[in-house]
Order: sequence, then C-alpha cells, then structure tokens
Amino acid sequence: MIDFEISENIANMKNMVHMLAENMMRPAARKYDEEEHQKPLDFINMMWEDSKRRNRARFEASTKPKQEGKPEKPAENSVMFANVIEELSWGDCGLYLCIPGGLGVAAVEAVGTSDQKERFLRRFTEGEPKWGAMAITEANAGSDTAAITATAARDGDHWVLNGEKIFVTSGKAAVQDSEGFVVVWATLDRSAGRAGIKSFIVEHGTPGMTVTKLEKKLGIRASDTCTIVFEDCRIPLDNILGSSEVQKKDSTSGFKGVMATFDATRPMVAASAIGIGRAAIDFVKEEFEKQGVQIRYGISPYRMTAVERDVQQMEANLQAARLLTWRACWMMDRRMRNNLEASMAKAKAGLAITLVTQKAVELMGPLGYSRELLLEKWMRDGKINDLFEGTGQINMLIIARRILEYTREQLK
Amino acid sequence: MIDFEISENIANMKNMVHMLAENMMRPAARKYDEEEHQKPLDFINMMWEDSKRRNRARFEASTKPKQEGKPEKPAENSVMFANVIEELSWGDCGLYLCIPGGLGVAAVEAVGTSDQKERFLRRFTEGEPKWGAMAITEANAGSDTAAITATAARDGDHWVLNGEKIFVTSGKAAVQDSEGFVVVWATLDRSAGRAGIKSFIVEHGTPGMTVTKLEKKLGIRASDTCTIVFEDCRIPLDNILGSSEVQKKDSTSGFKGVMATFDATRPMVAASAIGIGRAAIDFVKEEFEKQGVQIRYGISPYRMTAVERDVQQMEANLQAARLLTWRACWMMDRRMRNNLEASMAKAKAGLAITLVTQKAVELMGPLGYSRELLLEKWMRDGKINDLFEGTGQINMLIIARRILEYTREQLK
Amino acid sequence: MLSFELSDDQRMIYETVRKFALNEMRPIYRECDEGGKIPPEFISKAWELFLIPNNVPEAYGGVGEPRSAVTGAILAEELAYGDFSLAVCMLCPASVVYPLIEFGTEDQKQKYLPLFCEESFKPASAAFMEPRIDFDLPSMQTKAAAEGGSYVINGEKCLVPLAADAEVILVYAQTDASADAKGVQAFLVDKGTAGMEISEREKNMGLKALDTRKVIFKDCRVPKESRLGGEAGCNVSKLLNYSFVGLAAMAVGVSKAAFEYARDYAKERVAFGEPIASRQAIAFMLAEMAIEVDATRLLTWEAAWRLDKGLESDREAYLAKQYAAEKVLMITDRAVQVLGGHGYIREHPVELWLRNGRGFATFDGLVTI
Amino acid sequence: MLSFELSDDQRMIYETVRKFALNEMRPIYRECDEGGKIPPEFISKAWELFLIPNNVPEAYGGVGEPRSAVTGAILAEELAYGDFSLAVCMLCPASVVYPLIEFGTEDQKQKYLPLFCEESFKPASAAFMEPRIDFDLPSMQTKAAAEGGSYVINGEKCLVPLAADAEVILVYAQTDASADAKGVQAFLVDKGTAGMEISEREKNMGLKALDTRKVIFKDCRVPKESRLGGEAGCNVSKLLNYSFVGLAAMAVGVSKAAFEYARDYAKERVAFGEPIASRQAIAFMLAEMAIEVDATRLLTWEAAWRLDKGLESDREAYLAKQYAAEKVLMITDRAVQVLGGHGYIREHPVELWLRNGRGFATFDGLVTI
Repeated sequence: MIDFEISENIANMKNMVHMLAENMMRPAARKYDEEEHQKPLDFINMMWEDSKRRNRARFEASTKPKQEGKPEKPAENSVMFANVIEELSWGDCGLYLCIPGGLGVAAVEAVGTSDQKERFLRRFTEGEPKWGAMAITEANAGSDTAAITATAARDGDHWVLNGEKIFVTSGKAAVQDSEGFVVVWATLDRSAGRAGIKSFIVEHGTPGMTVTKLEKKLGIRASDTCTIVFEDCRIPLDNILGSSEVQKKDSTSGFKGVMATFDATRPMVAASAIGIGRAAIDFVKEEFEKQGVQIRYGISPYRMTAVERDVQQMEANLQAARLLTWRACWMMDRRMRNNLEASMAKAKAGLAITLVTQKAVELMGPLGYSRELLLEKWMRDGKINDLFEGTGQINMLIIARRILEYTREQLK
Repeated sequence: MIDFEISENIANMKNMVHMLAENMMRPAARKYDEEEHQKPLDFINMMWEDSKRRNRARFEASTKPKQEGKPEKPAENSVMFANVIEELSWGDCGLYLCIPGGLGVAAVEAVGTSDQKERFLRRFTEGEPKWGAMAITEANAGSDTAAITATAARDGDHWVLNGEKIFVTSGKAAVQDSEGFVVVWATLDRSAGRAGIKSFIVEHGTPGMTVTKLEKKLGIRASDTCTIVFEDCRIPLDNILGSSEVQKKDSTSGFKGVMATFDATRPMVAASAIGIGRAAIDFVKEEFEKQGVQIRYGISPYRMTAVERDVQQMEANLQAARLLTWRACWMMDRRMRNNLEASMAKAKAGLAITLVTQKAVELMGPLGYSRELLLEKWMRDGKINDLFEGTGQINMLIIARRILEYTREQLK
Repeated sequence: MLSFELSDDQRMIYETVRKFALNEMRPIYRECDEGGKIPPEFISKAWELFLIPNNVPEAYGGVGEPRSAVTGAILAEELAYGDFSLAVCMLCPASVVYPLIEFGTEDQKQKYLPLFCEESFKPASAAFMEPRIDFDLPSMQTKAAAEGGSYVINGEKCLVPLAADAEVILVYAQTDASADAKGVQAFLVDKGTAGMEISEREKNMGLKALDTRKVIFKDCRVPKESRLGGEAGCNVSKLLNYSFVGLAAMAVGVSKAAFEYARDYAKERVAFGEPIASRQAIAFMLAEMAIEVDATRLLTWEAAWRLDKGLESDREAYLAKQYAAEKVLMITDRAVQVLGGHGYIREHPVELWLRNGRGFATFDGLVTI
Repeated sequence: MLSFELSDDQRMIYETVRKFALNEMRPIYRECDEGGKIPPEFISKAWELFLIPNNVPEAYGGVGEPRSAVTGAILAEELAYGDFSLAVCMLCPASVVYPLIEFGTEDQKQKYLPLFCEESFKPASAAFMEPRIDFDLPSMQTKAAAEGGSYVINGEKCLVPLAADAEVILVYAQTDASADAKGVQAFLVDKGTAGMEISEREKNMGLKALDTRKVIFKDCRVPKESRLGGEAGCNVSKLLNYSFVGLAAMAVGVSKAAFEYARDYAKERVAFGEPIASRQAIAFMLAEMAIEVDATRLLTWEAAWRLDKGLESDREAYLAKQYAAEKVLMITDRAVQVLGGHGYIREHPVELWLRNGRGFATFDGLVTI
C-alpha cells in the first residue's frame, strides 16, 4: 500500500535531531568554514557521547544470539538513517561529516569477522572520540577504482602496504588524531584486475603510514580530507576484510561485494544533499515571509513572478530527489536490490542540490552572495554531493547500464 | 572590424523575400499542412519563374571567362543566402523546402565538371519547374554515412546502381514529377570504407529507379520525403560526380570532400530554424501587443512575470543561434574553414528552435495548441532542424572532436 | 509507514489496465489519431472494465469500492501509457461522476449516478478551460449569475471532450466576482439546454482522436438545483487538485511509453558499428528520462496520497502537475531525438507522444481521477 | 557590413591584455583570493597598460582614443580570463571616468579626469547596488533630495569596490520618487565627505581578492555641481547598459577560462584506460560549453556594437548580461564537474571560477567598459 508517512519512530528522531541541528550545528557552521581545518571539538564530543551509547547497545545486540520467534517490526534503518542525515546536513554538512565513526566503521560492520568487530569496533563504545576512515581514491584512480595501484603483499605474518591514497574523509582524524583506523583498498594482484582488489584495516599510528596533506576545499571545510601515504606499512594478516583469495580474472564477484557498499552509501549522500537543499529553501521562504513575498501555486504564469516559478521548481526538484532517496532506502530495508534506485537518488539529488542552492544564492541578491549568511556556504558545501561517492556522471552510467541491461563492456 | 550590420544589398533582398513570405507563403501554409502530399503549385511556379531568371544569369556568368583586374566586392553569398532562408522559413518551412532546385543542384554546382553542369544545370534556366534531390540516407545508414550499402558497379559504359534510399527530400518531385535528377551516394567498394563512397547523378525516369514510398511526417508536410529504390539502374559512366578512383583504405580525403558540403548546408538549416523560431516569437509578441501584455527588460525577477522571463530567454537563445549562424556563413564567404562553426550554429539553432517553438505553444495556452493558429505547426516543422543534416547529437560530436583535436577513432 | 508497494487491489487494477492498454489501445491508437475517430467497439470494450462505476456507491448502481486518488493515478498512468486520447475518452464521464460522488446532493446523485453505471458507455464531460492565454482558476471569466430560482451562465469554454454527445456537462463558472478562486462553482448542464451552444469540433496539434469542442454559453439558464452540491456548493480547488494529479499521472504514462520505446530502439539501432545505446550521449539521455519518469511518478503518488489522506494538497498537486508537464515534454522530445529522422515519421509513435506531451501544460481540468 | 574580425587596433589590445592576463594575473590570482589582497605591485603594473587613460581626451591628460564598447568588451573578456577580482580592481576607476567622459560637465571633467591620467593608479568607484533581494534600477531606494544649493543623499549601497580608498565615488540615487528609472541620477561624492560612511569590508563567496564595502549615506550633503552632467544630468539607463555589456564580457572571460581548463584536464585525465574526454558524456559537456562561450561573446559584442552605433540597446545589453550570467554559472559548474573530486579542491582554479561565476547575476553596476 503506497504510503508517504514516515513512522512515528522516525518522525520523533527527526525532530530531536532537528533541534540539535538548529541549536548546536547552525551556530558553529560559519566558524568552522572560515577556520578551515580547525576541529569542532564541542560538537564532536557531544556527538560522541551519544554515539558511544548507541554503539554499546548495538554492539551488545550484535554479539547476543538472535532470539527467534519474536515478531520483528519491519526494518526501517535506512529510512531512519536518511532522515537523520537530512536533518544533520540541514544543520551543517561540514560538521555532519566530522561526526566520529565513518565509512570504515560501516565497512567493518558489514563484512568484518566477529574477531575484527571485537578488535576494531569495541573502541567505539568507550573512551575518546574515534574515527574509522575509508581510503579508496588515488591520484589516478577516482571513479575508476579498478585502476588502483596501492599494493598489498604478503610477507610472513603480515601484509605490507604501499601506495598513496587521496581524498580520505576524516583520514587525519582516524589515523593521527584519534585511536581509530582506516580501511584501505589495495590490490593483491594487479594482473587480476578488479578481482585483486581487497580492503585492509590499518590501525592508527601504524609505522609506515603518514598523513601528508590536508586538502583545502571549496566547501565542507570542517571535514578533514587528506592524503595518506603507505610505505612498507606492515599490518597483521587478519586485518584483511573478507577473503584473501583472488578470484580468477573474469570474476568480479569479490569486487562486486565491495562496490555494493555504494548502494548503501549513495542514498545517504543523497539524503545529505537534500538536507542542504532544504536548508536553502527554508531560508529563502523564511526571508520571503519576513519581506511579504508570496509564493502562489496554481496561478497563470502571466501573473506569477519569475521568482515564484523559481521557488516552485526548487521545491519540486528537491522533493523528487527526496522521494527517490526514500525509495532507495525503503528497498534497502527490505533487502531488495537497489543498485539502480540508489544511483537514481544520488544523481537526481546531486542535480537538485546544485539547482536549489545556486538559485537560492541568486534569489537573495547581494545577501545571498555574502558570507554573512550561510546560503553561499550551502552552495559550496552542496556541490560535494554531486562529486563524491560517484560523480553525477558515474551514477548516470550505472543507471544507463541497468536500464539498458548492458555490461561494463557494452557501455563504457 | 566587428560589425553586425548586414549590407544594404542583403537588407533589401531580405525585405523583398519577407513580403513574399508574408503574402504568398503564410496564407497557404495551413492548407499544405493539412493536405499532406499535395503540391503547392502556385507557389512553386512563382518561385520557379524567379529562380529561372537567376539561374540564367548565374549560368551565363559561370561559363563566361572571369574578368581580371576588376575589384571584387567582398563575397557575401552565404550570409545573403542565410537571410533569404530565414525569411522563407519565417513564411513557411514546408513550402520553402518545396522550392525547385535543391541539394542535388548544389552538389553538381560545387563539384560537377563543366559538361555535367551543362547537362544537368542548364535545365534550371528554362521550361517547367525541376528539382535536383540528394539521396544519402538508408534504413541502416543515417548519421553513419560510412555504413551506406547502396552499390555502384561498372558494367561497360555504365554504372549499375542497386540499393534503397530513404528520406530523400523532394525525391519524388525530382525523379517522378519533373525532369530533374537525384544525386545518389553509393559505394564502389565496400571494403574501402568511406573512401569507396561516391555520388552519382541519376536522371528522372531512368529505368530501374522507383519511388516506393512517401513519408507521412510530424511536420514540413508540404515537402515530399520519399524512398527511392534502385534495381539494376543503369546510368552513363560520366554521371559520377568527382573521380571514380577509390583511394586506399586509410584515406578519407575523397569522403571528406563530400562531407564538406555539410559545412555549407548546416548553417542554412540553422537559418531555416531561426526563421521558424522568429515566426513564433513575432507571433507571441504581436499577441502580447494586442492583449496589453508587456515584456520589460532589466527589472527584478521579483517583479517580472514568469512569462516575461520565458520570452526573454527565447529571444536571447534565438539571437545567439542567429549570430553563430551568421558567423559560420561569414567564414564560408571568406573561404575560411568553418566546420566547427557550422556545427555550432546547427546544434545551437536546433536547441533554440525546440525551446522557442515549444515554449511559444505553451505561452498561448489552448490557442497555441490549436490548429487554427500556425504556432503548433511551427513547433512540428521546427523539430526537423534538430534532426536532418546531422542530428543535434552528431553536431555535438563534430564540435567535441574539433575542440579536443580528436580523431573519429579517439572520440566515437 | 513509508511504502512504495502497490496493495493487492492496486496491483490487480494495474495489471488489468496495463493488459488493456497493450492489447486494446496500442493496436489502434495511430489509426485513431490519423482518422480523428475512436471506434465505438473500443469504447464498449473499455466500458466493460467498469472503471468508473467501480467507485460509485452501490446505492446508485455502482460497485461501491472507495475511491482512491493513488489507485486512480496508477490506473490513469497505464491508460495514458496505452494512448492519451483514448484514455481521456474512457475516463471522461469521471469528470462528472467523481465530483458528484464527492459533493453532489442526494437528488443530484440519484438523478445522474445510475446513468453512468449502466452497461453501455454514456458520454459526459466537464467544461473548465477557457480559450485565453492567461487562463487560471482565480480569473475564470465564465460567469454564473443567480437570478431568482436560476443561474444564468455566460462565457466560453474550450477543450471540452465529447461535448457534442455528452448527456451532461459539468460547467465551471464564477459566481462571485469578488470571491476569487473561491467564488468558482460547478453546474450540471444537461444536453440540449437552451443557451449552451456546442461549436464545431476543435482541431488540435495532439489529442487528435478525441472529439473536443468549444462550448459557448449565452444566457444559459439552469435551475438552482443544478449547482453541484446545491446550496453548500463544492470545493473547486479540491476538484482541480484531482485533475492535476490525474494529468500528472497521465503524463507519467506518456513519458514511460516514450522512454521505453526510445530505449528499445536505441538498443536495436546500429550506427558506427554498434547499437546507438552503447554511446554515452544516447545512454545518458535515456538514463535521465528513466530518472524523471520515476521522479514524476513519486511526486504524483505523493500528491494523490495526500488527497486520499485529506491533507492540504494544493501545493503538492499543482507542483506534481507542473513538474510532470515539464518532464513529459522533455522526455517525448528526447525520444524523438533518440530516433533521429525516424522519430519525425508517423510510423513511429514518438512524434504523436511529443504532440500529446506538449499539451499537458494546457490541459487543466481535462481529466479527473 | 557584417564582420566577425577584430580591427588591427582591437587585435593589438587583445594580444597585450591576453599576455598580461596570462603572465601577470594567472600566477597570483589564487594567492590573492586566499589572502584577500591584491599586491600594490600588481596594481602598478596593471596601470602601466594605461587602459583607462587611453580613452580620456587629450585635453584632460589622456591619449584620446575614442572609446568603443566593442573594444572594451574584448579587453574586459581577456582581463576576466586572467582573473575576475583583479580585473574589476584594474577597471574600477572607469566606473567614474567613463560616465564623466560621456556626461560630465566641463568643470567636472577638468576636476576629475586628469587625476586618472597620472602615472600611478588612483582608486575610484561607483556605488550602484543596494543590499536588497529585489533590487533593480526603477526601485532604487537611495535618495538624493535637492535642498537649496545641495543634494542630500540617504541610503545604503553595497558591493562598492575599493570604496575605502576611492578618491571619488559615483553614487546612484533616486532624485524623483515619481520618475521611475528616469529619476535616477549619479553624484560625484569625494572621499571623506561628511555623511558618507564606509563600512567594514564585505565578505563574499567570490570576488575575495577585492575589497568591497557597504557605503551608507546619512544626510550626506553634496553641492549641486556634483550631480553628473550638472543640470542636464545623465542617462543612467545608458550607463547601466555599458555595465551590462562589461559584465557580460567578463562572464565570457571567466567562462572561457573554465572551458579551456576543463578541456585540457579532460584530455589529460585518464580513467578506465582512456582520457575522460574520449567519453561522450564529458565530450558533449565540453562541446556545449564551447558553443555557449561563443554564443555569449557574440551576443555581448552585438550589444556593445549597438551601444557604439548609438542604437537603442536596453534590450540587447540586458539580454546579453542575463544570458551571460546564466551561462557562466552553467560553464563553471560543469568545469567543476569535469574535474570531479579534484574540482572541489582549491589547488585547481575551477572552484574559484564557480564562486565568481555565481555572482554575475548580482553584480549589476560593478564594472563598466
């Protein structure tokens, strides 16, 4: 039965996070944009307290044997998560990306052994804030992850990693500023192509791993994005995620598993975009309210102002992106394959946020262009969502392949 | 010295043609849209009288030896031609495409021997209306002219043509209804690829040539678009245009010559699009005048109506297309290579006319949608300009190759 | 709780209508467009689906299924996926029946509803749109003036489908010049009422199979009782929202048809040695079309769901329709572009979809669900 | 007669300025943006080009070349191709000098023009824009009221470049509330005039190298003689047209820079075994960018040419600027997209161009040519 009402549970959580976003994130947003590479410690510590508590509960649940027979409520984790991220990004996307934890944690959670979970995730239930980053991109391997040149080689009881990773979100926080770790994609066998690529967990402070550069960026400046170099960096054998066996060349099944994490993360990036876009629209509409500018629906374009139409298009595009995102999440909650829908959500959200935030800046004239308001920041922050976790173009390619039922070879 | 003023000569011609378009074409436009495949004889005969006179003058000039020493005025044939076509298409694009002559005539003029000119062009100075069509496209060779499968084979003193050509503009008029001819692209040697493709002149009524189908179309219904089948169609040896020698496989120089005619025709297609687009904008603005709807320039979008912005965008896009077209023509008049600029003009004009005519229909509401006005017809007619003589996509490809300095192999 | 799944009932209706669209509409739509006619046999077959009586309360001869805008949107999408003109013709009586169910007085329901639950199709229609460039609800110029026990209607309507044969036309008119959109009310005007003149058939760019007319009212006098809802009147904005959602859903249907056709063509058509779909320029166009078909459908469903829930939906219904009108034009135009020169020929359906697609910005009030 | 060729003079200016852009602006623009400063050495070097004095009549110390909007557009494009902030700084005095040449009284010319023909750069500026969302010329809210021998100016201006150091600011103000755009006039307000308050430096998303200020007028009294053109006044719409054309030309410069950078990057960057430019999705984006750079330039030149010819140009100048503002945003945004994640990093210039590009819809009155 088609239904667009989010559950009470989600609605409550959404409200709570919204309050937090409004009171704790918005007031700090500008400061950590202007003071690039400063850590928003107050915010981080606050989020950490909350996250420790949640992680403890989750950790205990995951180690306890499942009770059978107990009727489960339909899962709605993804939809919940999307709504939380929308609110946090409505607060501030840069700060949101600073929250302890991260994609590395999600990866260990998804495919780690129970030993790995104990070794790497237990720490998220106690002590100081920690991050688990994910290092995929290289200078010459962006969307084309198969071109990864970082290597892992076995040497006795260790893997030895070599290579350079760029654009590691929260990388410095994970391996230098906290007792975290980074999950590194590296190849065991270049001749095996995609199948040779595996991911390895590297502890903070492991010798041979160095943060060499912090990127200066257009937006999301509160979030650290760094380059990490691995030089003969030795890690224990059981720090590999998943099997160490390299499939034969034609097989991409191992790689597909890795790529499938994108199906989970892309709707979340979309949700983040939507949060920023909503911030912009909310702001514009509040300003209109103050200034007595009306947005009228359903009247002739001969009477409607150009601005009214702009705002209507912004609203419709944002809502379209939101519904596509919810659909992708809803499918994920039901364990339906959502590869196509995840990319649709991400692609549409990227376009929508670009349209919405760029237009919002224009609509506010000199005020929109000024760093006194957050509007221009949202335009800068928002742009990242059309670039990371697969550019708009990569997502279009995925969509095209799916609708055409084409392989990677048939549609390059 | 940058100058946007067309010469007095062109301005005068433009005015004259505009009067003709208004008085002779507009009143007949709807009739020949509704009565598809009827020939607009009055209009054709009128245009023929004028064209005979011009052709005679041109014919005589071309056969006379050139006088040296006489200072030539800078050439402006192409710019002139673009302006004439804009006016004719403003009148009616379907009727314009019915005018005796055609692309086949242009081809013979451009590359024919003097004997061929005498044999095939003399007729355009006398007698009844005649057409010279161009047959390139095949069911499985559209933009990809290299895929042409129609064959020409030598048999003693003749070429023997076999194959089927579709989308031949004025094809029926040329080979069945008048004493005209058709220039047919066919391959002498499929193994030679593009280099094997040559063009052949086939006289009306040649045995083995049959018009098998008249297309029913979205628009330009006054213009006949037909399928012509060649079955062992024998034509004299000297009916080949250019050399019969097939270059070695790698060379595409012969083919390039053929393709170069597009550099001349594409700006003319763009000019035609612009004429239709202007018709639509003129109509909308006249209607606004009548109804007291203002278009104000330079005011805030908070005061401007959505319709005002629409019209402004229509105007700017159309003018941008016009200036790009004029530039391509101006370069052609100076014998500068205009391959890039011709495709830019065509691509932009295709987009502009789609935007302009589709929007114009919307702006006029139920009136725009009605066949009582010509607006909806202009939308239908206009669309052809983004499809024939290279779709928008093909032109984008050409532009991309040129700006990237890529070969056909580097950018497929 | 959030769900993107059809209910069992909805799935059944979807499948029935889709089958009908493919088997009964697709084989004849081109001939109908070219000939400007809809065969009576088709109309009979379509009526056998009993789509409209399905939602009429049993008391008036219907099946009594509660009406749902979401279900209506699903149904309208599939019908328009079959053919837009035929779909409008089939659903035309709903423009009278549904407003009657929602707002009609007991007398009005008893008088009219049973008529549309019979075994054979009875034409009926709504007259909403006016032949002006700047038409909208608040500026409606057709007037209904109360005079004694009657209303006197004056004005001009256009794009009234099946007007020539309609048993009854629901005519929208301004009753109170000062009341803006709120003053607009609807009147049940029976066939042959004096002062209602049905003009010659309209000639449109698209919708060619469908007989639409201008309807002119010159001092057309109707009894007070013919005002929809009687004294209480009706909420025209709400009725318009149903129309917006219906149009949006039909736009999705046309978009989906165009997208699928272009996609299949692009996979088959070979140029430069490969299917044209294997080139990014074409593939990305198709991807964008696919996204927007889904995006439009979701916006439409959400607006429909709000209507069903009784939530405020003026904004959502209007935005869904605007968005759909923009996207159906984009998608049908792209479909022509994907087919290249072949898209311009009336052997392929895409040019027809483009002609119909362009109308959605104008078709306010043409359908309801 | 139609021509798309630069004159010899124009070509010389083009080449000089282009060389300057590449050699003097490109090496420092990033540092200027990050540091929010323009080095005085740069300003000196830029002044040595003598671009502004070139058009000042010899009688006032200039070179006496006749001013041409087309030449100005060519020059502005290349400067902005170098860097937009630096270009605005360099051309800033023109916002006073050119209106003076066009409309100034003899006294005004003698007082001010020689100042801007000296060997060293003197800042001067225009105050046009106001900090409102719906600002436009007809609704200007800064007022200049005639009182005896003076005008009293009240109001608030923003985005006034170099305001802090400007020797003189040309302030646009409404003199007659009933006169709409025609009532707006310009006033030469000298540095330090009482009632003119220069606020703190503005912080903007782009234009960061350039010092811009809000300027607030509180009962700022200036003598009647400081009204540009004296009794006769000036044609502000015409001045605004020069600004539109100047902005459009600069937008073309920024667009061209972004297009070229993205093109070169796409040819070098390899993904999936080939340069990304060899994929149609990227190649077609670049093709569209190339078309629109040229289209915008031609619209700009045509509007400039009309100004030079003395033809009515309100429509053309405005449309050129609107079109340019739309396209520079599209092109700079696409350039970021072509670079992917790298486009987001401040090592590449495209993010800066996007920040500057977004401003063109707002920068009315910021420059003139």
